Amino acid sequence: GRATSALAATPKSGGALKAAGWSSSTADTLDPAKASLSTDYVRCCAFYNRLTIIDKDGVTHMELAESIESKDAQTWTVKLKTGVTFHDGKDLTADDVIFSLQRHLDKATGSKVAKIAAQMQSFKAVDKTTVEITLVAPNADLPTILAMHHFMIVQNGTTDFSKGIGTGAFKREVFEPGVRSVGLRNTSYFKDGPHVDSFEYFAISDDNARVNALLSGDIHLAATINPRSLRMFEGVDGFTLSKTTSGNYTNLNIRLDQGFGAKKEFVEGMKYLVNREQIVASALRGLGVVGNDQPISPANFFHNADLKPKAFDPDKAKFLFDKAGVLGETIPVIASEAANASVDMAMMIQAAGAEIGLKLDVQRVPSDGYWDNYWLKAPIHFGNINPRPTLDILFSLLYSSDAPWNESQYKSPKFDKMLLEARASLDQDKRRQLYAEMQVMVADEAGTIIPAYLSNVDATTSKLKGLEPSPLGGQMGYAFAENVWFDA
Amino acid sequence: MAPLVSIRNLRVEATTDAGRKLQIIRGVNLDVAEGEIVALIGESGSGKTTIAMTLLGHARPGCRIVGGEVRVDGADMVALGEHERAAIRGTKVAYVPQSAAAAFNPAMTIMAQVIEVTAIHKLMSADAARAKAIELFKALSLPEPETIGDRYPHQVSGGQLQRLAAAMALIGNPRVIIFDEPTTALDVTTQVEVLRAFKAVTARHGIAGVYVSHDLAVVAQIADRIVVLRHGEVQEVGTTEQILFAARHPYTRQLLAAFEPKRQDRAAEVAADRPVPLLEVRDLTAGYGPIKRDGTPAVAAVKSVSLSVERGKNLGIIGESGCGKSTLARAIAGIMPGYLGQVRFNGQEIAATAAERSREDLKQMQIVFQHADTALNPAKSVEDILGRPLTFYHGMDGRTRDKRIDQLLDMVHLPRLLRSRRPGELSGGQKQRVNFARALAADPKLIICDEITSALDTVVAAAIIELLRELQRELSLSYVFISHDLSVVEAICDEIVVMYRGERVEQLTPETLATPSHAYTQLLFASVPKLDPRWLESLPA
Amino acid sequence: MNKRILSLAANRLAIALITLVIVSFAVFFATTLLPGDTATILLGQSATPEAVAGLRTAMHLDDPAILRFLHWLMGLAQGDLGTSYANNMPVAALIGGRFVNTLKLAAITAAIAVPLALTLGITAAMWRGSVYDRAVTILTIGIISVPEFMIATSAVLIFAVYLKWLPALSFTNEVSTFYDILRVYAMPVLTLTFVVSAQMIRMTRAAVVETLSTPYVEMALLKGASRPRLVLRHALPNALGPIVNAVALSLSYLLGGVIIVETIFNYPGIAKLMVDAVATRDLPLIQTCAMIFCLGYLTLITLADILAILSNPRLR
Amino acid sequence: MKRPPANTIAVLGTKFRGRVGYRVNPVGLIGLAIIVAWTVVALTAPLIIPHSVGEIVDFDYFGPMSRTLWLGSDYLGRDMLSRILMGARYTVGISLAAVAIACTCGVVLGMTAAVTGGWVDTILSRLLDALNSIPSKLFGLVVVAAVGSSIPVLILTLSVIYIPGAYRFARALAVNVNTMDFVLVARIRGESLFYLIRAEILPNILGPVLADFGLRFVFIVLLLSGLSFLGLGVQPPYADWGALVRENIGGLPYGAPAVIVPSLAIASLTISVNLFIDNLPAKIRDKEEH
Ligand SMILES: Nc1ncnc2c1ncn2[C@@H]1O[C@H](COP(=O)(O)OP(=O)(O)OP(=O)(O)O)[C@@H](O)[C@H]1O
Ligand SMILES: Nc1ncnc2c1ncn2[C@@H]1O[C@H](COP(=O)(O)OP(=O)(O)OP(=O)(O)O)[C@@H](O)[C@H]1O
Ligand SMILES: [Mg+2]
Ligand SMILES: [Mg+2]
Repeated sequence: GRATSALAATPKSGGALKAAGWSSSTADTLDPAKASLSTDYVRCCAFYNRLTIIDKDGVTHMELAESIESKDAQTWTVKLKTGVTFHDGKDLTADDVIFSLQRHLDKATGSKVAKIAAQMQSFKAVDKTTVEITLVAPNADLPTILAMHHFMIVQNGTTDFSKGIGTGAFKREVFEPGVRSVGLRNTSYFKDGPHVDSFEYFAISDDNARVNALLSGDIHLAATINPRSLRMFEGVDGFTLSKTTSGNYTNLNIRLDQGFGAKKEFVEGMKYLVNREQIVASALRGLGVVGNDQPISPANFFHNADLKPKAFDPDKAKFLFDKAGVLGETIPVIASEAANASVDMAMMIQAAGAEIGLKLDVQRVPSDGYWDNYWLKAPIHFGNINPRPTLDILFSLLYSSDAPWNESQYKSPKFDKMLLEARASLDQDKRRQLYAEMQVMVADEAGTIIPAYLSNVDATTSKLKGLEPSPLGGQMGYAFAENVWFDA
Repeated sequence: MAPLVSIRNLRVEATTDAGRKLQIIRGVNLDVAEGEIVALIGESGSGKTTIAMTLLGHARPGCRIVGGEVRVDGADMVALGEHERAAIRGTKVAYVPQSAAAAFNPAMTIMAQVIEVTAIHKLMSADAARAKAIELFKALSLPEPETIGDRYPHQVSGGQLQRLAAAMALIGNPRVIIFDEPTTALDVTTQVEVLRAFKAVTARHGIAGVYVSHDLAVVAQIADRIVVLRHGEVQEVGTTEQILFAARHPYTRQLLAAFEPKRQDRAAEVAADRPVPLLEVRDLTAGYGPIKRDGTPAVAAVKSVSLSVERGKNLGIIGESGCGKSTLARAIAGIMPGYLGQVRFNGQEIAATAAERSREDLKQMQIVFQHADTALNPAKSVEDILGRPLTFYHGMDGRTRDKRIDQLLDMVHLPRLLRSRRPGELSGGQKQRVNFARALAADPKLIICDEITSALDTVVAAAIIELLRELQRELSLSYVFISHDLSVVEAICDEIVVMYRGERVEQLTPETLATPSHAYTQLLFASVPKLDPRWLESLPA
Repeated sequence: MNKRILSLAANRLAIALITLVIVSFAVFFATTLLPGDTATILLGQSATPEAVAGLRTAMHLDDPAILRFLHWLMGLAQGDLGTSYANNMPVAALIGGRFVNTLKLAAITAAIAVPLALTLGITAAMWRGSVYDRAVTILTIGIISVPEFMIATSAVLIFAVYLKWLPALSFTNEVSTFYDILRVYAMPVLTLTFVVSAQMIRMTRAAVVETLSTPYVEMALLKGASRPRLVLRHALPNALGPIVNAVALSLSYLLGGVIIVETIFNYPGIAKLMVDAVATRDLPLIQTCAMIFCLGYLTLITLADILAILSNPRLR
Repeated sequence: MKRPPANTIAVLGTKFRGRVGYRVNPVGLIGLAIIVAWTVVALTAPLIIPHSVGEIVDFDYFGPMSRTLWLGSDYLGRDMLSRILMGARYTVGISLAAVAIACTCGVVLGMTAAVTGGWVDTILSRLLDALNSIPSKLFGLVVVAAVGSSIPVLILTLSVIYIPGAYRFARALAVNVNTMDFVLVARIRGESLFYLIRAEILPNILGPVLADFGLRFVFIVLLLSGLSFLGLGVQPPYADWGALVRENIGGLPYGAPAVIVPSLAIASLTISVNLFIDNLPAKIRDKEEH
């Protein structure tokens, strides 16, 4: 059956939950700052908590925090809930929060969000359960930012993260990097739940094997089902699929500062050469939403619905290529398994190009080292961007002139100015207006072609209840473990 | 009473790789009664081995029994199924192979192979079998009978191996034994012992035997009846006396006439004006096993032997089986890993190993290995085997080479049709001649011949001897001639070295041949069999 | 003889050690040739130059690679395998359990595949040219022509998904009874048996066929030896050299090459560990895995070489 | 024990004998025919494919065999027939080239080591052992990183990965032959190393060496797809057969022709190569006519 999600019912207690993600390695970590794979997020969600959390409608709620408030969007006061204890029995205090947040500023930590954390200028423990955070510049999004998985709260002074001591729903029982982890129910959890007695999580990187393991009953949840495996569930009872479109996308980047990308017509032509509907239909098998070359997905509050995707128009593309004088030349395009579905997309664009005489030389390179060696570097290549909680983060990460990941080397002073203006403003309407305009700018001027936002499908046995889609990503924003239960 | 063995109208065919059929045996009949020994003699390549093998219901690869029946104790070996046949082999009929060198498994100890028959047919316990084997070794005059079985086949001499092969056949107490040239590699003294042993065993158990041999004198001692074979057909059958003294068939007479090669007075030809000998060996010590600190090998098979060969003259080396003749030859040819002493060739000292010798030296000195079976590459045709030295030394190719190959084949009395065959498709004597022809192809100055006539019938052997002489006359070749056949040595050699237990005990000339001084030599000459059926019995035991 | 074998083995052992050092250098240079280092890879997409520099300093990656390598090598000499760059755990702890798993899987597979393959190879040679022989050839080649992942996936589909006889995954941590072992190992072992047998079957057959046409086998036949005896006692010892080499090469695959089986059955072995280590440029881990594979391989081929030498008295 | 060549062969043989001088075996002939057929396909593929390999012709995926798409469609909805025909180019061409290089080098080196012995043997053996000890994935990655990716590089990489194996077998076989007297005879004739290995050793180990060649061919066909996925060699939209199986493996549960047919293509080629090798035509030595 393909029912999307089970109706909320009274959760039942008990059962040993086994679930499989799609990738893990020896680099698996229980250090939230270093978490990089979905499996890391899942484990962190099971063992730790954040100050805030985002619900399925994209609304920010408090988790460990009682409240987060600011008058000027620059100095924020965080009040913690009381009676929260770590797995080792110690109480949660302001020092733990400060330690957890300050870590990201230390280069040695190797934090994935060091750049975002850098705006937090100073921390102050007002009392045992109150922290004051001062930002470099005003940012109205701070509560949302703190909902990121990397800002999970760990115990003050932790050096060995493999113990996984947090405030989370499960206590670490086993943690073998690249193999599996097991958590047992935290009986003194400050929230309701968890419902299951234990939670075992590991990764099965082979798409078919993951589905087969679910079908054969070895696991209860298989994350990120390959669209082509969906047929396996047709006509089989006892399984539920849960689809999320959260804003993850694979994009074609044409660097505007070098090679063919320096020709404006070429970049524009490429945007008309991409058959977005076909990519969604064939490469993604319907598990995606057509995109319009800007990173803000329809799931986002600020998404500009008026900005329509460019139509597939080979004639117009040919005209533009002719003008750019690139027809007949061999144009290398780098793709890799590392960027989800990029090889398929590349081949489809290549085939479309071949029809009008554009020679695209698709080079599939190893996923090993891709981000380091090709991404951002090759003149024409694919990227893959995970959802971010705020639009500001996305734009400052990817499109401002000084953005660290400016994939197409898009530089626009006007855009930079608008970004700062929107960030500091607490006026939602104004922000919405600015962001809408910026989306149009990115779609028309940048060299990043975003043909579609990818959907994620997780499959579970129908006995597993309580799994709901989340804008933060699949597996209920990776936090399913404490929310699901077995229905007899 | 029906004869124990009866062959009726046997026909064996070989199929060439082109699918052409060759008749090898063309309707042969043969009977052997219980306790009787029938000798098969005849031209090399006439089908003796082939007939012998059919008695075990077997035809060589590439050959097939296409007609007739072979009854052994009532059972038709041709028609029997695989299992029944296997049950008979080794117990009722046993085979002493012509080439012991090829018949032993290189990876098994000799003892394991000798007593294997008893294990296959569950005749006795392993210990009993081993004891029996040691008895047989003793009876066959093998050295160190208690331990020789622990060696591997490549660690014993040619003659030793041949006797071991005989022991392997005798151990199962078969009712019929086929001896395929079982004494070719034996010196005459040992041969006497072995023949006695054969006679004793066969007589004691009433064993019937088929004895294939070229040595008419040996045949005279052992056979009750003789069958003369040529071109796969029986020429004449008769009792030993009849055939030896009253042969009717012209071919039989030819064989008999060739029995004693004519000595030739060669004194006149000797060119005395060459003071430098062609080959000079001084104090040569060689052997096997790890080299000790003083440079001598652990087992010295040749001890301090010196000899010299004048240009255009021949040196014979005779001696007991296992006395180190082949080892000496190999050392001279540069294929023993190390030795002490000096070898001078053409007046110059040459390196100890072939790898360090010049190509010219290698060409000038050729060695013909004792075991033709292992010295011929089984994957190459006769043509390729003979053609290679022609190309390599003389740069011949195309038609000149073809012509020369034909000439060589003619010289050693092999049909030209054989050129396309592989060694596996040749008879023992044919292989031996190919092996020899290869040495001739090099046009050397010196040929070291290690038993080159042992597998040849008297007619062909005589022809080969004649060839040797002819070549010597024309090209002033020299030979080092290792042989057990004293008459041949006598016929061709100017000087004869007698070896005993690795040492040179005496040097003789044809003139002094009649009066040897060393006791062993005296025994040796006394042991040369005579064409007289009663000679063996007349010898003092 | 025993002395000879001992000195041979000692000699080979010494040479194997040298080979081991060569390999560790080769692997080291190979690793340094790969672009990117642990810091950039751990940081992945977020690897900005400052972040990388910071992490590098923190992880002591700033020392020249060769120094770190030599340091690791010295540690190794003292039995210390070093610390993983990727997660700061001792390499020994990371490898321990997984290595045991790999050995278990390899041992079980070998115990089944080797006798099976030798039997098939030998019998095919025994009846060469027969329908049986042809069938064995076609089946072996047919089976290894099917990619390993397809065999494994098919097995899972059939035995786990449709028939529900076996679990789709091999949870080694849940094995307690013999029945569990059967259930857990059935499919991985089946897959690997398919993969590694072919080489042994084909080479055994070829080598035995070659020796079956020798005169000493013919002689044994004339002694009344049965076909099995001919093949086992006479042909086989003379064909042992190539056969043991085939076995050694096939088995060495079981140590480091079972990545696909490990992935599909979620079996925690060291092949996947090595892949991970390469992906994160985790030098100590790469080196240790490489050393383990190399050691396993060298042990196997040294054994093979010694057996081959023993089987031919002329080589002793 | 040793059988005479089967009589069916002889019959065929007599027919051909006059003209060809080779004895051919029907089984070998079938093998050869299939190899030749695939080679022809490989050569003419661009001319005969019904659709371009990258073109999406089916809205569905893993489509069944049909009148329009004879072999169904692949995971993207591309024509499988075209992809397999084009795939023949890579699988047949690259694999044959690689296996030829690997086996030639391996066998020549192996025989050389066996014949020369001593330190040459020791050094060669240890070097190749060392080479074999380096995991092939690491090796592949290094090659991509160091020399980049192209078909010749791919072929060489495949060969290098498989040389040590071929070497081991050849050496193991050759050391046994090397102890035989006939090799000694050739040695004391003063023959060169090259002649010894070519004319004395090789003919006596040819059977197993060819069997090894056949196997190695299969391994290479399979490894090829693995290396393509590392980014070495065959680049999209083209794919060798192994890569076709791999990219369409998701179709296995549905029994899609997209995964079955390339597997069959691989099997047909590898089995043919092996049958042909097992039944190579033999030059007829016996030239006499009746
Ligand atoms: N496979 C074969 N193909 C063709 N001819 C063969 C084959 N095997 C044997 N012959 C021929 O059959 C004939 C008989 O061989 P056989 O070994 O029986 O001779 P023989 O009498 O024992 O000779 P010798 O005294 O030299 O040992 C020989 O001329 C040989 O060339
Ligand atoms: N590889 C070996 N290892 C040890 N001993 C050996 C080896 N080869 C031969 N021998 C022994 O060396 C001695 C001399 O052997 P050789 O072959 O020179 O004898 P031969 O005089 O040629 O005898 P035959 O006339 O029987 O051929 C024999 O006693 C033999 O057993
Ligand atoms: Mg004979
Ligand atoms: Mg001798």
